[in-house]
Amino acid sequence: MKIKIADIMIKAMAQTLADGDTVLHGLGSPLPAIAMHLAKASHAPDLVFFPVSEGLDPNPDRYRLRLSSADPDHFVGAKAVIELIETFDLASKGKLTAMFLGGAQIDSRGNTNLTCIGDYQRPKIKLPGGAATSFLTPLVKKLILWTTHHSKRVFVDRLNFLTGLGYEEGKDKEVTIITDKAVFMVEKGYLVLKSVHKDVSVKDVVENMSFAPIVGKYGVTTTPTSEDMVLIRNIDPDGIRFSEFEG
Amino acid sequence: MKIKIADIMIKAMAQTLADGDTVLHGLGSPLPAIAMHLAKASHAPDLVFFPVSEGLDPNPDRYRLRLSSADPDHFVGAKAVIELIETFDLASKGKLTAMFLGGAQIDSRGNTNLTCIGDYQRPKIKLPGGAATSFLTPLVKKLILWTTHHSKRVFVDRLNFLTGLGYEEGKDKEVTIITDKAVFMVEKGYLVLKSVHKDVSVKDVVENMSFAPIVGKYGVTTTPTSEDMVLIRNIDPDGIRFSEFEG
Amino acid sequence: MGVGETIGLIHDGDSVTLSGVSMVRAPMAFVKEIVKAKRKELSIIDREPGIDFDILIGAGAVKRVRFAMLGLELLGLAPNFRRAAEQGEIEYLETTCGAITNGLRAGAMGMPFVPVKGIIGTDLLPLHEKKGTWRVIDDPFSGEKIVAVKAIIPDVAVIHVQKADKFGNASIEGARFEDVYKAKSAKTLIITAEEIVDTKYFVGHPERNTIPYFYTAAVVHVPKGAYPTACYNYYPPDYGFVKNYVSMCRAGRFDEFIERWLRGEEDEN
Amino acid sequence: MGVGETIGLIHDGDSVTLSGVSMVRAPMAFVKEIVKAKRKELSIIDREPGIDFDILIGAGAVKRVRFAMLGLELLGLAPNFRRAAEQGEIEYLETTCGAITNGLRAGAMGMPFVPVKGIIGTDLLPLHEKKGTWRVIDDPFSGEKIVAVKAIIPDVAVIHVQKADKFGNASIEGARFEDVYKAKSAKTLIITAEEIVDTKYFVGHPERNTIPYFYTAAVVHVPKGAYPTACYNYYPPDYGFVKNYVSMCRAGRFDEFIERWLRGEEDEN
Repeated sequence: MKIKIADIMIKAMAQTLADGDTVLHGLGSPLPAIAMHLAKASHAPDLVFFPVSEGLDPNPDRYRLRLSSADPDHFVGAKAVIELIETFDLASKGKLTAMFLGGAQIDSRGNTNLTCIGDYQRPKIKLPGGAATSFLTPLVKKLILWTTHHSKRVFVDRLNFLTGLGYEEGKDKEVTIITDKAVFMVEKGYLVLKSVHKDVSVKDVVENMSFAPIVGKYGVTTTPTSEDMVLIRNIDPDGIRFSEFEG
Repeated sequence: MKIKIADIMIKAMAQTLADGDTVLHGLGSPLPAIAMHLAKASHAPDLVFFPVSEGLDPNPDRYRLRLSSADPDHFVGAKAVIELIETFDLASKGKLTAMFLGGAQIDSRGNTNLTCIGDYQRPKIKLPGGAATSFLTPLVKKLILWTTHHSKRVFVDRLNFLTGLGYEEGKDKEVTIITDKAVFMVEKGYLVLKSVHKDVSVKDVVENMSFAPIVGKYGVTTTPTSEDMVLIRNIDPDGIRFSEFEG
Repeated sequence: MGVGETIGLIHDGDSVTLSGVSMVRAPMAFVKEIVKAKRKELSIIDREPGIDFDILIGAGAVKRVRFAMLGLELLGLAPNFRRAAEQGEIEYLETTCGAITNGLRAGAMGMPFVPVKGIIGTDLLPLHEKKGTWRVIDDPFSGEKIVAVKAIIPDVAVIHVQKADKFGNASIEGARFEDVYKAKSAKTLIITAEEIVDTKYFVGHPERNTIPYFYTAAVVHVPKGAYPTACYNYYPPDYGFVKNYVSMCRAGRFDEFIERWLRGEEDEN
Repeated sequence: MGVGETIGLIHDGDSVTLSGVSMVRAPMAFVKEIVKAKRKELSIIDREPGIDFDILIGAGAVKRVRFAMLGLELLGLAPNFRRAAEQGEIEYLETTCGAITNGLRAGAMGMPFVPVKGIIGTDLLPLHEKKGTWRVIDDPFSGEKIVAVKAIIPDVAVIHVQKADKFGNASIEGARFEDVYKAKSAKTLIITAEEIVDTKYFVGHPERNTIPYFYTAAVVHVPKGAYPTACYNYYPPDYGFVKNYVSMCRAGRFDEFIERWLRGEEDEN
């Protein structure tokens, strides 16, 4: 079986996490959920895994990805219920270290829009909404944003609505952006290219953004090992991780 | 077995409660605890009984009064844990209808001191403290105060410390004071004698107070029936209800 | 008592919150009753609702919606919500999970508001300041700016649970989301339950009692009451149902869906 | 790990809160270690403590005490607390249950303060305004005056529970009081447990897990760790012990009590 872009993104997501991180993923988050399993199974065994399905540290041996990230099947065998609000309490105390969030629009500082395309009052497209974005983006130390549609439509000069805060001056906050083409970090308020995925050109990365990221020294995004792929496929035998890339 | 003052006070306490009342008792509250059982077993079957031991609606058939009102024996067989703070949340929402509180000093408006005799900073006697008094006295609709030492020392002109609020103008709040001699209510800011206990004279009531209560039409405090006494003795076979009268 | 008999507890114009998130433990049987009874002008409030809110919006029961996210996750945008929002058919107020959960918890705790961190600097803040739901205040101790989130006190909460006794002691198994806070903040609480158990089920196991009886106005036995959303320990979400719903909506066949659904023809078995 | 090995987590001058109320589930074995280790200048904080706080005060470990009620219920006033307060040997700040519980809960919730009803008009208010623990503010929505209670974040919480696993997942059985909030607000959490269970005890019974492992700095197996206070499902309070304590204190024999207690001669068996 071929390693796909989804798998590369999952590996990149997993690499943002360190041992001991306390990490939350929300609804509609198949890639982050797998990435959290991957990190915990490899370099971050003491990662504290908060799924939106509220069963603390789900057991990878019985976890199977579903179309809803809150599917109660993810709760089976849980040793504790962690209500979402409890992870928010941790965030307020500075004890939720990492969060994965999407971005329908992302600007050069890692700010995001998940609210609407066009005007809020009479939008061209009413998006589902930012979920925890406005609340959590100022509170976590590691903010990992992702998009499966690296394009000028996503990487915009100016957001239609500021749902989430990316870079914040003077704050101990690491903002990583993982797309279907590349990995960026926000440094001193600028989007810096960190790596491009295998078989993707820098030209392809840069030309599909409405603003120019900083391109200096960058690498090739780490490709998952065969061991990683065993875990990814065990967690997601049905290939649900690919559905985000459609449409 | 003789009916004692404790039993008369319990009956009077029970009579302040109506069906559907939601009632809390705190630590060191043997008489209120029995009174709540008595009310629920007789005229107030739908009384919601919140004991400081946190087991909702304790079962009278297995409840035996102990020297601590929080004795976990009172929890056995509970169908829900109601953390004390949850009863406080109810109080904040106006849904805790009644509370029993003591008073080391009580003034003519039903204000109480449970904090200190003498100055707060260097007290003559440091009392145990008001517990929930300062918080709850402004919030409950029925405030039932009790003292087992009806005396000039308790009924004072001026409190050394204002721990709890009695009468509050314009508020829908019923303040009842039950002593080892009589029952009072606070009406329009004045202590009004409602009844004296069997074998107690009004003179005895009035002369043992530092201020004059309003004495108009009053009755004799209802004496517990033999049925009441069966319940009281079942709840308290060891006579713990009498210990408050010592010393 | 049948689920239809409790519908009188909800009135046109009420604010209503429902249990669950997304495709998990929404009180769908009750949603059906709301549609049947043609309730109007409801204000519906939830953290991350899905098909429950989308159906209510499509059926014309809703005046106003407040949510942090309203969609169908990998199955797409919520079709009726999206259309109604884009065409100005409903009022909506987007919020953020940390604010709506804390607003409901403030309601449950009897606090008029709570201070919530984060949020400042986002475009949600001026929207809510204008609506009067949030205010930036100074922390009286540190002097720092913080968002005061006003307590959310819905007129009605409908909470679907796994087990309840006839008095309304209710047991949520698995994820609870904000359901306990919703139950305790709402003025009227309706419990729908997969199973009615004897009170003995709770005696000696008080930790099972997530919502004690004195909060509950009505309890109704509704097996499969969350279907097509999931009920932990009872049934999974029916993703096929939701996919079919989205297809029918996209094909302009929402009315047909509703007719069939009200007649029970969309439900499995 | 023995209970004595965790004493290094408490330092002179720390603020400390202990589990339980009155004669129920106080972490007495740990209190003994504090006395043995001669910790000094502690700030001790609890809603309705009893003999635990009285012993610490008598032993000279305490600089400051914050409490809503500190006594021995029907067994009388707390003798050391009373003497120390009356003779100016300690600082004390009386609070009210609704404020201290909400202060601890605010700490657990990560809120800098919470608005608490009641209290206004009592003599506690000016005391706390002076200390900087409470402030009267205007509700930004209604304009009404309300007391903002500053979050209480103890340096250390010591919570005695019935069961815990070696990772620190802990199960409080029966009454919880504020113990869950204490555990979640404190900077360092020490769990002492009657029994160490396998993690399997919680799997499939997540409702048993009242304090999940990631809050816990240390967990120690201490059978009878609450004695002479009670531990639900394990043992009742030993009222005789407390009566004897009071008699010895009244007779000026507290030092003798402490010596015997540290040697284990006051404990039953």
